[in-house]
Amino acid sequence: MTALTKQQRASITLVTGVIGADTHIVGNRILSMALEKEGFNIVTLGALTPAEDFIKAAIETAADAILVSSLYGQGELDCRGFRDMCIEAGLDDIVLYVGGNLVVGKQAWEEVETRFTDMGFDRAFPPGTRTPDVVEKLDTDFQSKVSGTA
Amino acid sequence: MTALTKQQRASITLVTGVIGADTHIVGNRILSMALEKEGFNIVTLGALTPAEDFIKAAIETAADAILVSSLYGQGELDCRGFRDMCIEAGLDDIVLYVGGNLVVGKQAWEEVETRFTDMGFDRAFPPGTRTPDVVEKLDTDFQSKVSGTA
Amino acid sequence: MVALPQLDADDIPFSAARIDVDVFDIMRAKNLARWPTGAEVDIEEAAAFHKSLPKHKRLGWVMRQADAEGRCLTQPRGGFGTLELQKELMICLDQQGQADIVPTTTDSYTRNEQWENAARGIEESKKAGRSMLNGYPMVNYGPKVTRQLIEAIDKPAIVLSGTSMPKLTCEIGFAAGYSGYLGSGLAYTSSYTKSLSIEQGIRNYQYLDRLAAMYSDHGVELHRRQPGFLTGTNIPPCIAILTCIIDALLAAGQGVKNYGLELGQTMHLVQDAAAIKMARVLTQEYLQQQGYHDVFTPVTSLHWMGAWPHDEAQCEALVAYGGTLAAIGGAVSVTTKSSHEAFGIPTPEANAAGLRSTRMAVYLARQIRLDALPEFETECDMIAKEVRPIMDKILEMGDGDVAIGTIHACEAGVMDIPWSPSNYMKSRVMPARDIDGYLRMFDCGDMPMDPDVMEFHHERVRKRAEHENVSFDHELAVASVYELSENLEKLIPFPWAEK
Amino acid sequence: MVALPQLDADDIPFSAARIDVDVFDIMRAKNLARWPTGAEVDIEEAAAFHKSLPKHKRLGWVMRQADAEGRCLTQPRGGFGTLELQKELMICLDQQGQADIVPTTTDSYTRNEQWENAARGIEESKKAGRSMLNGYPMVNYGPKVTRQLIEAIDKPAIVLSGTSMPKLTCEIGFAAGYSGYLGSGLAYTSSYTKSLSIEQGIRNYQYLDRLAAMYSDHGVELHRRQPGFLTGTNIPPCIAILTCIIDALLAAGQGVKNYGLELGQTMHLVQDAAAIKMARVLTQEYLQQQGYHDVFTPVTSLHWMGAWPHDEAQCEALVAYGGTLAAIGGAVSVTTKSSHEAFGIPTPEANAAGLRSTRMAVYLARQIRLDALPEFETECDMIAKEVRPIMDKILEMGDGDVAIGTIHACEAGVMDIPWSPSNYMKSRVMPARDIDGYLRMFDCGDMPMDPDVMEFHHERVRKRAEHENVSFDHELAVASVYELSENLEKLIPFPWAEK
Ligand code: B12
Ligand code: B12
Repeated sequence: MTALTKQQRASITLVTGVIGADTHIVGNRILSMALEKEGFNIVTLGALTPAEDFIKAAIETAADAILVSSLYGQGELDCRGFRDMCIEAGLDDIVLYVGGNLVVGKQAWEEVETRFTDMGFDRAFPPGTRTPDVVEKLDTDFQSKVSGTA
Repeated sequence: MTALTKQQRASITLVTGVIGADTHIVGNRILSMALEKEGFNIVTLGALTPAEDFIKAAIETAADAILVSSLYGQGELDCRGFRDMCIEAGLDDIVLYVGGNLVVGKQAWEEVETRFTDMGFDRAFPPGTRTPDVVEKLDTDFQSKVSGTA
Repeated sequence: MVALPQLDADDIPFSAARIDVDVFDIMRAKNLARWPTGAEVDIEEAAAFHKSLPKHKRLGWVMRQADAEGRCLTQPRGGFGTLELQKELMICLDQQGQADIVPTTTDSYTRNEQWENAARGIEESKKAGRSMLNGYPMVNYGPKVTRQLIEAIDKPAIVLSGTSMPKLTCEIGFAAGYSGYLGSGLAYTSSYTKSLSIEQGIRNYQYLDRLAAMYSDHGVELHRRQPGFLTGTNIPPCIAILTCIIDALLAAGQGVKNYGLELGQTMHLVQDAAAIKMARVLTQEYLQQQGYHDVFTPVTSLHWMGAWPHDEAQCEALVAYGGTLAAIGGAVSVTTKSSHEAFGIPTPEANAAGLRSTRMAVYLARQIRLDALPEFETECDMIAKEVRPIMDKILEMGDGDVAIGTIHACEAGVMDIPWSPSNYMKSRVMPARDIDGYLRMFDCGDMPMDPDVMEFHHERVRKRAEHENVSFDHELAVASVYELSENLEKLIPFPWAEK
Repeated sequence: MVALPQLDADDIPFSAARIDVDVFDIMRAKNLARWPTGAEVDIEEAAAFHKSLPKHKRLGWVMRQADAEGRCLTQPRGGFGTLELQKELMICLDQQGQADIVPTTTDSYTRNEQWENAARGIEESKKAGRSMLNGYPMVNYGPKVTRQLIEAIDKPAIVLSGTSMPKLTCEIGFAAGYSGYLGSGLAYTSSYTKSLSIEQGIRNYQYLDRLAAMYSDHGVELHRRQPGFLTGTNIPPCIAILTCIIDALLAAGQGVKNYGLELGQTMHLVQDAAAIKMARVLTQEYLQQQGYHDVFTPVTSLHWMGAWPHDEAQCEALVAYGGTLAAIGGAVSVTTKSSHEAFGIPTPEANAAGLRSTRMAVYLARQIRLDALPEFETECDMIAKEVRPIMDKILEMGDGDVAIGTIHACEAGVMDIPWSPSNYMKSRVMPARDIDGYLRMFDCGDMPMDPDVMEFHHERVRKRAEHENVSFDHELAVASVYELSENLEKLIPFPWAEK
């Protein structure tokens, strides 16, 4: 797999935000800034964003992926049914990432990951994820889309 | 069980020392000082005392008990056969205590204790033992001797 | 400056003035009616209960006594989603952790007054057998049930509810027997909310402070406390202290006399000691200036509030050093974290271990003080030079009314906060660490900082950029967010091995 | 003073003079013949091996470089009874622990030259599948096999062999490729032995130092180091420093140029910083006075060497603070412990965690120094006032020969050490902590301390006795032995609860 060029990334629109009643904006803002710098087209919703607002924004901007942050521990409650809401809204194929401190307390990451992929997220990212890792995964997941359009 | 009086304790002779190539004298010295203050008759052999010297001293002073300290981790090697040596020397009934950091590393105390009582020690004392606990055990173990002579 | 238009919230004009008792009664009645448990609140009964507690379970007294005796008390954070879990937790923190002050953190639904969601969280937690909420849903349980928590411990208890909407939670908490409450209008609204106006946040806390003063009228001195740690992310002392002063003036306006100031640690021994000293000095300076001569303002120092490393051994150093910084800095209490910080809410045991490690560090700090160190004195002077011009400007922008001045100042970026989620803050100020590990302002945004001061900040941060051979730009601020969470291989590699 | 009668050991008169090369060759031949592996030692081959190592694996260079760059390196302790276990341990400390200097602690049989017992220990360890020895039996394995340990790591390695009989171990260690060796004649003999005379101990270390100097002649600068921590039990700085000076003079006499000074931490931030500074200043003062102008004497600070608490959380604070004390004190390296300390030799993982926690603390200490703090200056002056009269007296007692003076001084109690197991030390000096947590002398025994100095010590300790409402007697010294190992309920209980 090779990294995408900035030009290729410009055709990819990502919606970012922090879900639920969660105020932890720092990581989400740094992530958004970094992805923008790497060439992606970013729509930032900021902290304290209800699930519906992510979907509305994704529709409005014809986004390719939604990147949900959840840090405060209640993500497990907030993210339930997120994939279903996407499908209901006609976003059947949208790529869904979730990252942060997704559950309450220190739990085994493998279990947490499964819990979120079972919920319909394409990828879940553990606490401490750095931005280059996210870029790499996006490049991988959008390889086909970009080469398809190339 | 009631505590012995200082007068009763004066009839009890205890040999103390640190066994083997072990230089840790501090706890042993504090223990010896404390037992002396509480009325026991103490024979101190100090640090770096070979097993044979304990037994020699016990015979010479007609001691009632030997209190072996071992801190440096090699006590398990140094204390092997200590009870047999006592028996060979005719000290069949002498009370044997051992205390300190008896083995190498942090091991479950129950196991360590059994290892040393199996070797023939009447009591083994874990790291961090304070002197009043030792006095209490001595008083208990010599209750009958003292009331016998009373 | 023109006065702001009168908002409809509670139908009184917005200002720093004390809420009239008759108006307040109406406000309370409306507030308590918002959720069934509100009906259980009876301030007479509650005051009697507080008075029935031994002194050492009343935080107002405990903070004054600790200050008088030169102690540094320990306090953790902690909240779980059900009464049973919360009780176990508090007993563990009291006994196993030897906490001097026992907390109850509320969950984020409660903080956002989403009590239906909180109810769902309680059910889910019971079903899952583990907490699905990040705190205790105090409003849902109500004061009567919650009082069991106060009775389960032998220390004073404090409500930790990071919210701009504390109005019902504080009624429930005080009625239950909590004698401390953390939170304030400017600090929390700027750091914990997105679309709530600063004005509304201040109004909500004026309610809380007015309520605390009402307890005083009933003979119960509660401890109110200001969360000057803000967004927890590289807050330079001057910014924290500005919010301390503002929120303290607002609280004093409502009649509060026992008002703690919280500062997140910068993790620099000298800077933290200077910040702790100057927070109290400068807050008192403005309180006196505004005519409040009898407000007690002890300082609480908080374990590192930014991102933590993922290595527990590294975290242990942050925990222990946090005790050192608080005690040597002369803080009256320290709020602790644990080696689980980067992963999630700690288990009661990990939380208790963090408390004990901190407590030992406090013991080891003895009575050491840095007051006579020239570097400390320089730092104190620097903080004063940073704070005074801005604070004076804020008061000026409100024609002497700190509430109104604050709103204008936030709008204009005169008062600003780094990494704020709020739509009402510019959040243009950008801190970064300097060559010596001090937190400085790389960019002060629109804050009217003295040019000499900024010159100094820039010079120090530039030194760092040169030393690290990176360019002098915003990336320094981002790197400073990550810094203390980096692994040791990055922070101090073995210096000489061939690559 | 009359010269001591000439002992038969190695047939040369006892003095501080350098051992003649021809005599030394004979001594070495005799020494190496004591155990089969001695025959494997070939100094030419060994020197070539040392030179083949990259600079960063040579401790002589690493200590100089760290000092020049103002770093505080980390080093653990660690030894297990078999080659395999030892290799695993060293790799773990190097990689997982990120140790800058990797140790090999020898077992106590080796230290006492009981190589048959050590051989039995190796067998028993292999059988039991766990280490039955408290260290690595280096002599039994010999230099060729032991070199595998040097090759397994990417850091410099040091031999830690608390013994007064290092003669064969040092030959093996240096030949294997160790570039550092901890130990000295006065310090170890007074603290690790009972019936060996100080004179014999000094002779044995003169051998070691002479050997190190011989490596210099072969172009290899080894790092020698003095264990000024002594019995680890409440050693006041002046006593540690006196032994540093004496042993440094003895080493310099044999031609050593790279000589580290180790100080156990007192656990008081100001006292430790003062001790670290003054150890170097005063040692240099006497080295210069005696005509040694080019001896490099970096200071190593050691984590608390007295009794540790049985609560791992409390220990974590001692570990982290140990990093803080060393770094703020300006030590060139810090020797670490772990949260297992009170229980037994740590697992490799616990040892590595202690290293990382310390390393993080070193990072957090930044470049903070206390030099300009008046309390620090006072303490430095006090140390100088304590050390000089006694050191001058010791030299006088030897008519200028430090070796002979030391023997007389120990006999007379002019040089004394607390809690010593040695029959050759009076061990009448009794330290105790004072009201502020400084280590003071409750009783200076027969050490010729300045009356003003003792007045000061007594006054401070008396203040503590008054504060704790106990009598001013030897029990204060015993309580001070236990102090830092007490549980927190005893050290700082919640102050106000009803009993
Ligand atoms: C001080 C100390 C030293 C000093 C000793 C000074 C001296 N000459 O006495 C010095 C620095 C010289 C030293 C050297 C070594 N030490 Co050391 N040392 C310690 C330390 C830190 C404190 C010991 C102490 O004085 N405690 C205070 C006294 C009051 O308590 P105590 O000794 O436990 O004694 C009390 C009780 O145990 C009990 N007790 C003791 N004996 C007995 C006997 C009976 C019958 C009873 C009833 C009760 C009892 O009563 C006493 C009074 O309350 C301990 C770790 C710790 N505990 O924190 C390590 C420790 C004992 N040392 C250890 C080791 C390995 C060594 C060395 C081999 C290696 C090294 N680190 O250099 C050398 C050994 C040299 C040798 N040949 O013996 C290990 C032992 C490991 C193990 N068992 O697994 C320990 C546990 C540290 C560790 N975790 O690695 N050490
Ligand atoms: C700073 C902080 C705060 C600040 C937040 C300021 C702000 N407005 O942003 C303040 C002080 C306000 C705060 C408040 C609270 N906090 Co907080 N906070 C932290 C802390 C210390 C650092 C977070 C941070 O900024 N990290 C730095 C950034 C750069 O990293 P990041 O956020 O992890 O983001 C990176 C990655 O995770 C990843 N990433 C993030 N999102 C996504 C999404 C996708 C799709 C991908 C691919 C990657 C990705 O990329 C980012 C960049 O590298 C963490 C603990 C920690 N990590 O050390 C606790 C922590 C997150 N907080 C926690 C809690 C509980 C709270 C509170 C509920 C209670 C309290 N302590 O007061 C309140 C919550 C209020 C609310 N309603 O949300 C808990 C969460 C518990 C859990 N999950 O079990 C934590 C883990 C602390 C703990 N151990 O208890 N907090």
